[in-house]
Amino acid sequence: MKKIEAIIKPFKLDDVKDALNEMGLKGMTISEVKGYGRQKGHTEIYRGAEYVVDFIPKIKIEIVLPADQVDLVVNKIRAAANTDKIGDGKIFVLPVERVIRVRTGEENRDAV
Amino acid sequence: MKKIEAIIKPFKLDDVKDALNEMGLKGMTISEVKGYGRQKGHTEIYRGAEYVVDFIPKIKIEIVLPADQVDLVVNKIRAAANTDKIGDGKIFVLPVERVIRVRTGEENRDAV
Amino acid sequence: MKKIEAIIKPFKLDDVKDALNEMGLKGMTISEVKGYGRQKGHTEIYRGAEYVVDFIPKIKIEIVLPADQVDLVVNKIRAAANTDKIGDGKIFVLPVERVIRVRTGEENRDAV
Amino acid sequence: MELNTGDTAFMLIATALVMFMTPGLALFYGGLVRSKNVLATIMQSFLCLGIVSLIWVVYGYSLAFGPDVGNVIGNLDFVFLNNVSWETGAGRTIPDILFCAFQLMFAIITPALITGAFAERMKFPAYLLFVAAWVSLVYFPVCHWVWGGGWLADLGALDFAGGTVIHINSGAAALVCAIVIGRRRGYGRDAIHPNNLPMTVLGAAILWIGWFGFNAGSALTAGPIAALALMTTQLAAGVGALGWVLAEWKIQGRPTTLGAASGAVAGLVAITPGCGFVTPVWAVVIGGVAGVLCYLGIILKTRIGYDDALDVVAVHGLGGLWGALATGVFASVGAKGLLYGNPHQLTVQAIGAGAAIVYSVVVTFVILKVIDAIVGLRVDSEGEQQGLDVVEHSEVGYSI
Amino acid sequence: MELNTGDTAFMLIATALVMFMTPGLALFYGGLVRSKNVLATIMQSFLCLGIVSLIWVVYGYSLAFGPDVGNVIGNLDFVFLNNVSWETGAGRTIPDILFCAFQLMFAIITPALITGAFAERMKFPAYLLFVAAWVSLVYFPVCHWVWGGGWLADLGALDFAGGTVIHINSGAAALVCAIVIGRRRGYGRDAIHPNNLPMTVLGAAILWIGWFGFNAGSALTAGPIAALALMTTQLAAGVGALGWVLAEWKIQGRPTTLGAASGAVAGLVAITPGCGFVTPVWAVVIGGVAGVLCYLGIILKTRIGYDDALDVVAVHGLGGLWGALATGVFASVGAKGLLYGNPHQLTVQAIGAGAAIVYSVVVTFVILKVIDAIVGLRVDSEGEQQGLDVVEHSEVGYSI
Amino acid sequence: MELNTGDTAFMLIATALVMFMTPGLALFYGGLVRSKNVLATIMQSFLCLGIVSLIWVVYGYSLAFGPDVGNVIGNLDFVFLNNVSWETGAGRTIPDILFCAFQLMFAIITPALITGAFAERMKFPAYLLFVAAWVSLVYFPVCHWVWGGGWLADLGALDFAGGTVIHINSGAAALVCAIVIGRRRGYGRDAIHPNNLPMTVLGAAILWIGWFGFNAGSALTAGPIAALALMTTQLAAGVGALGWVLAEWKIQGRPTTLGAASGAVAGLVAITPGCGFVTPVWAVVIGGVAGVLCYLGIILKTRIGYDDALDVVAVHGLGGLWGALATGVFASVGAKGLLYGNPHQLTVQAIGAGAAIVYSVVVTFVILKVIDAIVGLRVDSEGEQQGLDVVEHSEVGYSI
Ligand SMILES: Nc1ncnc2c1ncn2[C@@H]1O[C@H](COP(=O)(O)OP(=O)(O)O)[C@@H](O)[C@H]1O
Ligand SMILES: Nc1ncnc2c1ncn2[C@@H]1O[C@H](COP(=O)(O)OP(=O)(O)O)[C@@H](O)[C@H]1O
Ligand SMILES: Nc1ncnc2c1ncn2[C@@H]1O[C@H](COP(=O)(O)OP(=O)(O)O)[C@@H](O)[C@H]1O
Repeated sequence: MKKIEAIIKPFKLDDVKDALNEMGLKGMTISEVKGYGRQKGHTEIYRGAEYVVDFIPKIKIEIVLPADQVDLVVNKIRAAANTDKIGDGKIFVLPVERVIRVRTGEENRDAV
Repeated sequence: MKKIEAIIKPFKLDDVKDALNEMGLKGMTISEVKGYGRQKGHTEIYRGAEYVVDFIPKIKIEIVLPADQVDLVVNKIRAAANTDKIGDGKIFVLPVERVIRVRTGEENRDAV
Repeated sequence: MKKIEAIIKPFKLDDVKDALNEMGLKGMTISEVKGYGRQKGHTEIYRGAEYVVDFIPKIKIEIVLPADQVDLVVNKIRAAANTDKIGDGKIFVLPVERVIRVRTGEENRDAV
Repeated sequence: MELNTGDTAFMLIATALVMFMTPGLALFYGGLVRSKNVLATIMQSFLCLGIVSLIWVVYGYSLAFGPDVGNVIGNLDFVFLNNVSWETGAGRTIPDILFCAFQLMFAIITPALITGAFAERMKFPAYLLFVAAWVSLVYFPVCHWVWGGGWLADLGALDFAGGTVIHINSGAAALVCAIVIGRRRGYGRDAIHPNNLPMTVLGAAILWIGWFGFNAGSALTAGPIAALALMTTQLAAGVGALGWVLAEWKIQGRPTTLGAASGAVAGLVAITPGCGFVTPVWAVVIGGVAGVLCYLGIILKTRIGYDDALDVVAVHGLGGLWGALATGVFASVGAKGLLYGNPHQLTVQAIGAGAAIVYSVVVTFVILKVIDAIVGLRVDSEGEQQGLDVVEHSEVGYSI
Repeated sequence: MELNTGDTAFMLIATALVMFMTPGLALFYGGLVRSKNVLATIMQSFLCLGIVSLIWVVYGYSLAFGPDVGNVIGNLDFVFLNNVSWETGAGRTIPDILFCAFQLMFAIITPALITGAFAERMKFPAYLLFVAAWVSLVYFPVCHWVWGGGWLADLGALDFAGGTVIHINSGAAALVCAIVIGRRRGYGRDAIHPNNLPMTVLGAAILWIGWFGFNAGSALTAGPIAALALMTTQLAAGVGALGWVLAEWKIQGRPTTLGAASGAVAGLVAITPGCGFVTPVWAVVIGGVAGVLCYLGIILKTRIGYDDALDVVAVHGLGGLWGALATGVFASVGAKGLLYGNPHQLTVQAIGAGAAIVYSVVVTFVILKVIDAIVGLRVDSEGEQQGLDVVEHSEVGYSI
Repeated sequence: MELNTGDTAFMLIATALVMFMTPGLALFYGGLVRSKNVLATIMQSFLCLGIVSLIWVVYGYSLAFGPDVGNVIGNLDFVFLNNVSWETGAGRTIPDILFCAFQLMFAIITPALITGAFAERMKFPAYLLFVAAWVSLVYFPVCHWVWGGGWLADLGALDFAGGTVIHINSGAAALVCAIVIGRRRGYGRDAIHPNNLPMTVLGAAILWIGWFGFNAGSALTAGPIAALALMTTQLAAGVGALGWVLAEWKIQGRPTTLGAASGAVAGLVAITPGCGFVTPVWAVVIGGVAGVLCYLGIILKTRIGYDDALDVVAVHGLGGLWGALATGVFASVGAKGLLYGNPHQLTVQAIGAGAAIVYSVVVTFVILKVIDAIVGLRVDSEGEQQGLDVVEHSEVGYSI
């Protein structure tokens, strides 16, 4: 089993979700994160003082899935999340040793 | 060393924490995430328009621990988080290569 | 490729960021998490009732990078995040199999 | 009597201020629940502005202030506000319709106060029925007894601005509600924390300014007694806040912001019946004691174990009772209490309070049982888990 | 006439209350947008307090209330408030400067209302120009027609507190704004959720109390008519909230908190023109119908598909129109409507409403086109994505 | 004099409005700090309502307004409000107790203003002692000098509603506080961002409406001067907001919402001493200049480097000073300033301001040093890190 972690722009979440849905992938976990990278942040002003805010809101998507689906899903995510602008994000693939569904105790392929 | 990532229902957090505490496991990191899966979301209404909200609040628990404790902990989590309803969540086990305690520099088994 | 996950005290974020910046490492993703460990939480009072809050705000930093930079970065983070007090946090190193930049499709070393 | 523009100006604004208290209460209560119930809790106060306004026009004002029937209730002469003029009537220097509007605001906030007891678990239809039934069967009669020419007025009970009619009455009903509907899921085990304490402080501030309209406005004229009532109200509120904060500092080791806000409300409740009858120095005492007493009432509640979610019993019930009795002790302006040689007054105050409590407890109990039989009082366990906002209103409070 | 301290006291406070409505509106609107636009939205209401105050002193009051020129506009006798005394003038018992201040508050809130239509996408400089131009070219003339001795006053149009001048006028302008500026990015596809509904309820509460100053204050004296207006205002607001909530419960299966707040505002809008002319029972009808009608107006909007972001058209336009016509039907105090034997009044009301709509639509359209040509109306797509707070103001609303 | 119901009605409500300012300030300040200090900051304003109310009854009113002793302080005739009647006294048409209540509200907000200077780091016990000592040793004397028949009154200093007594006085004290307590940890390095700017705008709105009670109420009668003061207050606030926004747009390239709210407060501060003495056009000038000036004061602070956390010095100190001098220049109603042929007035204003500054600086310094010796002024570094809410009050502001 593998885990895909994708860091994307927040407004692309719906597109990515729809793309994955279409290919029948119906499970994922998302969280709000902040990214630091090449994409420039914005300036904030507070009573005469200015601050540059480097950390930019991003969405992290986590999907655990059988290894044979990784390529397909990575491509789908890339296609949906891409805007050709700096800051579109990254996809990481990590190994997963075991997957268990809490409710049934099913494992691995059956659990996702 | 291994890392357990468990996605559970928020109101089960205290039960899981207590169960792990009992067995002497005293370190973990949690975060608020949103899950998408078989469990149905709810409807929101805004001035005449209806939206289905698919993303459901979940808690993600991360525990890094020696490999030999994985089975025990996975079982404890399952037992405590299970409500026999769809959406109870998943447990993932990932390999970890190194663990360091910031304060002391201790590594691996000594660091958790 | 490897992934470093560091759990640190929130007010140390700027120091860590600056330290990594200096060594030329310019990409990371952070999130707000809550930690449970040896560090004691605080007490909250609500109309005569007292609760101990065990979960303490922490920042999780995630950095994906080539394996050969891991040691250096781990040391930098330790040096910057250390206050010699309980609760300074942990650093975990995990294996990563693939890294893809969404925008360009570049992989691994080129993608971070 | 002839219309006086000063009195009318004062009462117009006082009425507006008392209206403002109900959304103030909505925010006060809304800040104290978990964020999954913030809107449902706000709704349960806010919608009283609609339900009670409608009933008031149809028959409420008439039952409360219509010509007396047997010393217990008004007749139906004023249904649909027939015969309520916008000219001044007998014995008042303000238009009748303005008195009617002023009193409406009191009728609105009283059931809203009770909703704190059953917060975070009541079904919305049950809530609607409860407010309509309770205001009709409990509030209008008790209001008539005290202010509409009923038997408590005849007895000589002192209630300047509604200690008995509003606070003891709603506090007693709240106790019944808390017990009948039962504890919130996880009560006593899970930490049930306020979602937004700054909002609660804001609510307290709105209640405070509104209470000037409530208490000083109850003089119905812009004269010395209104001025006295405003001063005593301010002092009791301020010193109530201090009292609560110092008590919890002493007992729990920490002075809290919620304690300051709660203590101010406790002081306001306690001064309500006596605000126009006592001197400023006694207002300090009444407020200070209220702050400590209501705090202790909450500690006691935790020991006993009923789940009065937002502490209506301790703050309004206990605070109102203390205020009613204190009026019988300290009154010296326009009436005399125990300390000024009239122990009888204290007895009368106790009778008034006792009557309101007994009546309110019994009728509230019956109302709840009937509603439970018709639509059910409580959302199911899963709904309570998810929160009333999503389950009952399909909304969420914040997306910040 | 001689100064009356009661009337003056009342109008001083009424003026303060109407001022309070504009920040109330800022919070009402601010709670409804996404959190990335909360400050920009608040700013667009709040800054009207500055822009319009300045213009009012320079020439605004003079155009609206200066000696009449050709039945359509005031002359320049009052520029820089020359010749505006702090003593009482002819026909009023309050200082002239107080009347001027009271009217200023109306001029402030009217353009602020419109900003709801173009929320979440208007450029800040365009907003500034729009408010200055609109208040000068649309508000002052229409205000003069109705209240400054212009042709609608001569015709006998009834508008107690500004149904035509303020609500129909701003509602019509809002429709043009929504269409000219176009839909928000993602409108109809993405879920665009309110960021803070408790804040919206707070805003509604502030509007409500402010509206007592607005409506009752329009009597300009603390007498029977002010009292009547206060009562009808309360009833229409309360029953408006009920009406909306019941309608959506019936149609969508859920009663919402936002519905209660919106319904209260709808009721307040609808009673505005008739608050001093109708009896309480008709106020219940006007408010209840407004709640249902404005809700249906929003459903209709969704069908038609223009993006009036915060529903100014449905609530103020439609609600104001219903109120203006209802005044022509139900008026019985100081004037007679259709139901009381005077069908002519309904015609006059329709003419007044129609004139305001046509004038407002045309001039608003021209203003928008000119501003678009000069500075552009709309932020670019990327800026809209990021949110106006960061892009236009370099601020974020919350760091909680 | 005989009681006038119009004047009394006005002052009752004005008093209520001034009370409302202190929780308004709590929210204004509360929104500006980091969320870990939101409650402690609110508490430091809110609890002044308790502390000062209590002291006022015991000896405060007597020191400030009791029969004069040597032109510098009142005697003890009014302790426990003895001899303060609810009938009208000499020279006023409202009850004495109402005047006493109105003045109480001023005494409450003045120390609350100062708390902005030491926000996010003061110990709670030190705060309590500070407020009690400062109001006793600084506020009551200075208040007596100007309004209680002291030497500044004799000199002919103009201070309609408290520019010197309240704003210059608290601004000077704030400067001392900021310097003595020292900078916040991380000041100048870490970004210290507001947690809730909508709440700050709400606070500004409450301050604004309260200020009508504050300024117009200082006329003590519902007549032409109150009306003038209300108008000048509105104009200065509105144009102050505009002025600040335009200045920062010019200098920093962005107009901010916080700038609008701050500018409104700056305008309100600056018009306070002159609101009943200047004409509307000068109010526009006073407010507009205040907006720009106070903004520049903040830029200057950043350069100098003391940490006046919420900018009390720049807004209240500088704004108040400008207002006091401007009154000496532009006064024309009931008194004459430089521009109207009386340069002497400007000298008197400068003396008044100077005296207040010197006295406030010296006594505040001594008070702080004494408190520091007794309980310590500042929480330890770890506590500051964790935030005052948890450390001092065992609470958290939000669980959203
Ligand atoms: N080395 C890294 N490790 C973890 N996350 C990273 C890393 N580099 C970038 N990111 C994440 O990816 C996001 C986008 O990266 P950025 O450099 O801005 O642009 P791009 O995606 O076009 O390369 C960042 O905001 C951050 O969240
Ligand atoms: N493939 C997956 N990858 C990551 N997280 C998943 C995946 N599938 C489900 N989840 C997480 O598990 C939660 C529960 O899944 P769901 O399908 O609703 O029910 P069940 O746990 O009973 O299988 C989801 O809300 C989501 O957070
Ligand atoms: N076994 C673990 N797995 C995951 N996270 C852990 C684990 N143990 C500790 N942590 C995280 O590290 C933080 C610090 O741990 P703690 O035991 O308080 O002190 P120290 O870092 O000094 O060992 C915790 O708050 C938690 O977030």
